[in-house]
Amino acid sequence: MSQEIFIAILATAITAGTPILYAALGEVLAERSGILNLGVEGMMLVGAVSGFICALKTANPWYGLMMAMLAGGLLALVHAFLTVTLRANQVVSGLALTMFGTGLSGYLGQSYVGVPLPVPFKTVPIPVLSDIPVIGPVFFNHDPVIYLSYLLVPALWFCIFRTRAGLHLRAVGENPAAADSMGINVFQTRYLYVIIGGMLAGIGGAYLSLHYVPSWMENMTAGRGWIAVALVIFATWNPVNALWGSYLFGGIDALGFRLQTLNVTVSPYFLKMLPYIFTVLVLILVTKRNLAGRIGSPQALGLPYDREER
Amino acid sequence: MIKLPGTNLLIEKKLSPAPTAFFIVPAISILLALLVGAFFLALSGHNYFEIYTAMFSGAFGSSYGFTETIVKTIPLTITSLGIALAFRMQLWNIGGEGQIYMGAFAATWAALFFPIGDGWWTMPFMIMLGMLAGGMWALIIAIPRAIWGVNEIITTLMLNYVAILWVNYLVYGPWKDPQGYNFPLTAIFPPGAILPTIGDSRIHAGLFLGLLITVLMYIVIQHTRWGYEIKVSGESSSAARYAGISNKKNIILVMFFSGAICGLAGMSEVAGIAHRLQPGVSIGYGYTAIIIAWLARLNPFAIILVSFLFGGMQVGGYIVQTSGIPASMVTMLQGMLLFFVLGGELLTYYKINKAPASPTRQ
Amino acid sequence: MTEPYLVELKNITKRFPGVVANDKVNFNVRQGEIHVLLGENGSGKSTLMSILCGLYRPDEGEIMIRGTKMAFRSPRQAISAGVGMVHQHFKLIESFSVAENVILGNENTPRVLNIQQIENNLAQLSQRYGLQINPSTMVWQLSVGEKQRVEIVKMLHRGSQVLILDEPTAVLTPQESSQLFRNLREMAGTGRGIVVITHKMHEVMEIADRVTVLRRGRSVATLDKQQINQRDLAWLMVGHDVVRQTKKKNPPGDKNILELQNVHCLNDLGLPGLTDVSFTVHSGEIFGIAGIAGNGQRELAEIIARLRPVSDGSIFINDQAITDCSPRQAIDHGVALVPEDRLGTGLVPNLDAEDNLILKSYRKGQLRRGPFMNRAVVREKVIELVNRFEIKLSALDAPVKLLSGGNLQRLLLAREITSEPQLLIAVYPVRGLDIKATEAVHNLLLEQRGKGLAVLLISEDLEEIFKLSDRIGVLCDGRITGIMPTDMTDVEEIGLLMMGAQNQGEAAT
Amino acid sequence: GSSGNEGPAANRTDSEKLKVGFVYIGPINDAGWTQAHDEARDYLMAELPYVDASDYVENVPENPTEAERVITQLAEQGNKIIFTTSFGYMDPTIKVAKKYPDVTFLHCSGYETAPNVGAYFGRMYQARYLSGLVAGKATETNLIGYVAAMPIPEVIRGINAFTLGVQKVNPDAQVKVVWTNTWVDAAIEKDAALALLDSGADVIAQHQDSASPQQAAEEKGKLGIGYNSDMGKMAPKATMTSPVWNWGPYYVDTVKAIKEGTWQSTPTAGSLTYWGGLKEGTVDLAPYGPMVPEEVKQLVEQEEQLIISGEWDVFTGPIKDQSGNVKVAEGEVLTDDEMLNMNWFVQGVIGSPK
Ligand SMILES: Nc1ncnc2c1ncn2[C@@H]1O[C@H](COP(=O)(O)OP(=O)(O)OP(=O)(O)O)[C@@H](O)[C@H]1O
Ligand SMILES: Nc1ncnc2c1ncn2[C@@H]1O[C@H](COP(=O)(O)OP(=O)(O)OP(=O)(O)O)[C@@H](O)[C@H]1O
Ligand SMILES: [Mg+2]
Ligand SMILES: [Mg+2]
Repeated sequence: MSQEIFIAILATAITAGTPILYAALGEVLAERSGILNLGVEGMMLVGAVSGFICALKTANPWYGLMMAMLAGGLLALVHAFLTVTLRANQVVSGLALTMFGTGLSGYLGQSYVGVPLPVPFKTVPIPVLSDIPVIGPVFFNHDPVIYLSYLLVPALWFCIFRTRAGLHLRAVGENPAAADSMGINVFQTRYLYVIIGGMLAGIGGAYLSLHYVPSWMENMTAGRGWIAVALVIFATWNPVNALWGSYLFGGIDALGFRLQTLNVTVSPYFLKMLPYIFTVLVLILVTKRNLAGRIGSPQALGLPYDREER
Repeated sequence: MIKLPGTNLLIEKKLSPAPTAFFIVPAISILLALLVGAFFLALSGHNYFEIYTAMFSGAFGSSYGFTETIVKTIPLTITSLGIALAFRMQLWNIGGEGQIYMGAFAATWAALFFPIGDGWWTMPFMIMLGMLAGGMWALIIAIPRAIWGVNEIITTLMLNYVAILWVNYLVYGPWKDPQGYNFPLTAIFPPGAILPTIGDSRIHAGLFLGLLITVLMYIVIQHTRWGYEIKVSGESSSAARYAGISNKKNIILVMFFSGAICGLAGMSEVAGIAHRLQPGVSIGYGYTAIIIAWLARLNPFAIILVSFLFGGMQVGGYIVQTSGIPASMVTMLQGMLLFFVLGGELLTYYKINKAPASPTRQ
Repeated sequence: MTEPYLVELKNITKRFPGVVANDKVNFNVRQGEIHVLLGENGSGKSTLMSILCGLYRPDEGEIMIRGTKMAFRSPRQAISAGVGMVHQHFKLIESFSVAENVILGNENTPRVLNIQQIENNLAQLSQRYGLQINPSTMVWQLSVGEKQRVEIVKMLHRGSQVLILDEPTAVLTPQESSQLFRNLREMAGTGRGIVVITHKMHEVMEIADRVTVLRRGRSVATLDKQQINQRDLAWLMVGHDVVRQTKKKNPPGDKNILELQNVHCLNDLGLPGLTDVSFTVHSGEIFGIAGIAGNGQRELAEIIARLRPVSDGSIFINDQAITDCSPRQAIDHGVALVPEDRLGTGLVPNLDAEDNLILKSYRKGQLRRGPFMNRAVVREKVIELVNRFEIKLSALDAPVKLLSGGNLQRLLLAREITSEPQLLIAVYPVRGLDIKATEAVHNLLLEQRGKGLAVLLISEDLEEIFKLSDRIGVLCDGRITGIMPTDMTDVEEIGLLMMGAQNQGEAAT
Repeated sequence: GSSGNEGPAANRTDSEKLKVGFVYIGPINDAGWTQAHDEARDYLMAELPYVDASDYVENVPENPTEAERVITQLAEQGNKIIFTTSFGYMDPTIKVAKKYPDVTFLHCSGYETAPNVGAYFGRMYQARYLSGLVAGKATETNLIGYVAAMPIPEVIRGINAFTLGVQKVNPDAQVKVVWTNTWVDAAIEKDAALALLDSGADVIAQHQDSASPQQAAEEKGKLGIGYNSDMGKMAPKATMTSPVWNWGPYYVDTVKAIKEGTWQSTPTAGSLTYWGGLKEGTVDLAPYGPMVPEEVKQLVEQEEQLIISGEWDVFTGPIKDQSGNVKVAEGEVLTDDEMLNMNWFVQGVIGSPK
């Protein structure tokens, strides 16, 4: 494989991975707080459509991005209310959220299909950095939302593992009773991170409609929300792993297409199975070596917390 | 006790729910959802009354709609039964979708590629292989779950994609019908591989498979020692161990049968409706089944009822499209309905009280 | 009293579904004192203190800290008001380090954590109070005693002025306990108010400045140090004199039912749980195991019931080796177990009495009919058991988690005894039971002995051990430190053995 | 039963009108395949005042349970003519048709017919050939990328026709195909286009349901050919033209014929009842972008006339396959059936027809 193709695959892997990355980062936060949110797909879709409409109306993609965050956050709020306050079953609520979000996005976006976005996020090479051979074109010849993710990933990592807030977040996901007894507001924490998770999922969706495609189509996330859910496990609840994991997941298609252009035939079906199989294997390995608790799987994931329950 | 934000209402746990609550609460939730839905519909300029009537009469009102709702109920019921079996042991099998695909795949193999050819044995063989394939697919997850405790929610979900891709690979590739103008379809099944239908409706013998499984499930759960073991294992694995019940064995058995029943749903879809394998064998039955099983509280007979209602909701959803409601709005309303039923769940086990204003005693 | 109390609880009432855990309780703490909260199991001690530390909200009553009325909505507010509690069940996060656990929830730690510096500070703090802990260790690697120290350091780190310890000695060795008491005394000396919850009378005598006795959710008395005497306390706690029955003598049978030969096993942390344990239990004998909780009692019960693997040695029932048996085979060999954890292990909380009563017998005898269960026979049997053992049920099909402790234990015993076992292992069988229920359970055990059953009684209550046992084995740090016929020993000797003194002239079986 | 008085739809309907129903795979505003059919539905209602085509159902999955029910539902609601507009509805259409002999069904793109089921499709390959001329003239690198959804005959035929067009004006140019294996994932389709652009293609053609391949071309400053509907507005700088569907005239003619009793389902073109092309106006090219030179437009015009006049069609020999074997000899023309079954690539296509 020539160097150019190699660079192109990597650069595409980053673009293709970014919507998944944002959604997965959001899900990392929600799951770290102990709430499983299977509604990522729905939140991404609503983020994509509302971001698109807002960017179109305001002629500013940044407003679109903010609107997407707002919309994703609002949808996540519904999940938080049902699962944290009402202690509803998280799996069922997440599935309902995906259904609702899919419908809502299609409904809102009805008259925006096939409308071009005059103001997408543009590719802005970073001066100097983008001139570095290989590294430059791979990493520094992208759009602002990707650059934002470069900052966000280490920032989240730092927050989760090196700050007081992160300690509290992890505590709530590991052992809400212990966290509660130490004065951490379990409910508030869970609300907060589920909502932030929704906002990030919204960005993930909006990235598709504001830069990647850029336009709105019904169901345009095409299952990326579910891949994000898988990625969280693959990444063992760690933002940094989510970064390269998402590039790997995103790069699979890019790789497949490049192989096709090189006349190498690999069954796309088997190629696409790989990330899912990897995820299962990772989860088995992590659990088998009894690393789950230590590597990140939040011990209270999926369990509602009731202070006075015995 | 929960305090509802912004109010002085407290939600308190009841010791045991009133038996009537199991019916009244969902009924109220559905009513509320319909009300909010009506608001949305009115807001976007639709006549909600007309639409609700159309939805209802379309799904249950005419003999045609009724039979179609039953057709839809068949895969939902069978899959939900499979899912419910796993849930009974607190195994979160989200993999029904993939197990359906694997069941359909194996049944198709039996119908089209079994070397001995078509005959009376084809159908039993399809049933057997379909169930076996669904079960084995679930075992891939069950074994690591039993031995190492690997979380099954995510792993089952992942295998759904693998199963769907596998079926797509087959129908776009090696299993493509040579007479099919290169389209992604297998050949049509031979007569022995087609489930008979009732009259000229589309209700096929899968209905009886579903009813049979329902009754079997009821008997197994309520009246067999194994059913008792599952119940104990599901409620408390430490108590089960203490009573000499092997959790590992039961996890494996339960997941196997759960997958097998979902596989049967896949088999009955290809043998009863499609009569060939093609992409889109299941359109999310595996996921809908989770909701159904859970709403029915895992009761096999309640599952039939809830599946029927869900089938009706989806049939009605298409009906109202001809009244000018976009498909997306129907999906949205269905999602909302679930939110309400889910929120209403709380009321079954909890009651709402006013928070005491001051600490006085009665 | 001119100076306000450090803490004052007035007329606290707290109801849980089906019980009134605290009923108009008054309680207060002064600066610099150690105030013991005494009461039987289930008398509401933990509930009262959970209210003080903000975990539960009282239904009625008020909390005053230094004379100011407080309405704690969460532990956070209680903590900032200077109230800290070490819970009966530790509230530690296993996958975090000690330091991370300690600073959890503390708003005074900097937003960005400098773990190195925090660990240094902690090391100093624990040094100052003589509480040895290594701040960088992961909590899951700690022993129970160390975990408790972490809990205390947590509170000190928060600058708690009121320190509540819920049954702190239950999991400690005597040495650790006295070290703890010395530490507590020291902390009280710095002007803190300390509340210690216990139901052990000797501890009250040892450390209390004052004692408040709870009985069935009510506070029955608050006494000063000078007024305290064991007899009165017992009376207050239980509600009547504790009668010491004379033990019914019974010649034990000569058949060896249970025999352990040099058994070793690991505990949950992978450390030695039992070391070289050997003893024999005869038919018609109650063999008591004395010892401080956490010295291998649970492991002992579990290896015999085959719930835990044995790393070395052998176990025999009726001379048949069961060392490699499954739990099911152990049951079939006639081993019955009343486990320590009644609701979690012994019973299935969400199932009804019927399903719980057949937990051990559902696959046996008349209850089965091919792969089916004979529900009619099951019901008949259940009704018979309920009547015979006087189990009070609201309904046969209500989940057993709603039953009272005494009835739970009756249910459990009824099931285990009627499983026609060879050996009955009873772990803390009267924990949490009131006097009447305790008597009933004791009588049941004695009756079974009379019928030739071998009973292995595990208890931390020496009184109970002496009352029931024919012989007593003492367990300390996973070893049997002595085996004595009951009439050839006394509480002092057993107490010494419990603390690890080796018995020279070990009485042979 | 088909009393047109059931259901709410009846309220809005003058029962004397001829009811015509539509089943769609996507939403009516997908700016692509479904929208083309839905615009034709509007056209039908406008042209024939006696037609009521207000019953349509969108987003109907190609799942037999769902599709068959929706089709039946439309029949039950009194529709006398029902258009089922995606390949996956073929089996269900045939099945439903058996139960409703007095209803006429028209299935788009399949291969089975029955007395009351017609199969119709458009000779999109003709328009694709024309667009190939445009692309062949435009390419400088002599490499044209083609983003294709699934390896089915319709798509393969389009690729071949396009390639023949390209090579007609530019024998050195080749067409490189990448399969996406999806119809609907705009992002994936864009990735595929980028892969082609990176491998040296400077014109991107496509057979997908979104405009993202041309958007990719536009981003890279390259050119593109759309599909389905005029995709010029989504990528104005790149889109030279788009082969488009125009079902309106056919729908009007068919409905008229059925009403007059002259319609027959007998296959006339291979397995198809109707296979209209440029001549019938079923397929066409969307307006050119400003970058297309006048001489190219004239060339296309000439070729178009050639096809419309029936003098010549795209798959007229000599045509070689990828490995150089002559598939269509000089002077021969592929039969409709051979075209409908096509599963091989012509010379000049890089890629595998699988
Ligand atoms: N392969 C299986 N498929 C279905 N059910 C099974 C299977 N194996 C065991 N069971 C059920 O699990 C329960 C326990 O089985 P197991 O054989 O361990 O019971 P058992 O008490 O040893 O019975 P037996 O005395 O007949 O051997 C029984 O109710 C049985 O019906
Ligand atoms: N969260 C709860 N939900 C329901 N009931 C409870 C809860 N906590 C305590 N109770 C009940 O309240 C009563 C008092 O319990 P509490 O734990 O305060 O007793 P305690 O004196 O601490 O006993 P122990 O010595 O066993 O710790 C008991 O009857 C108990 O069953
Ligand atoms: Mg307590
Ligand atoms: Mg057996």
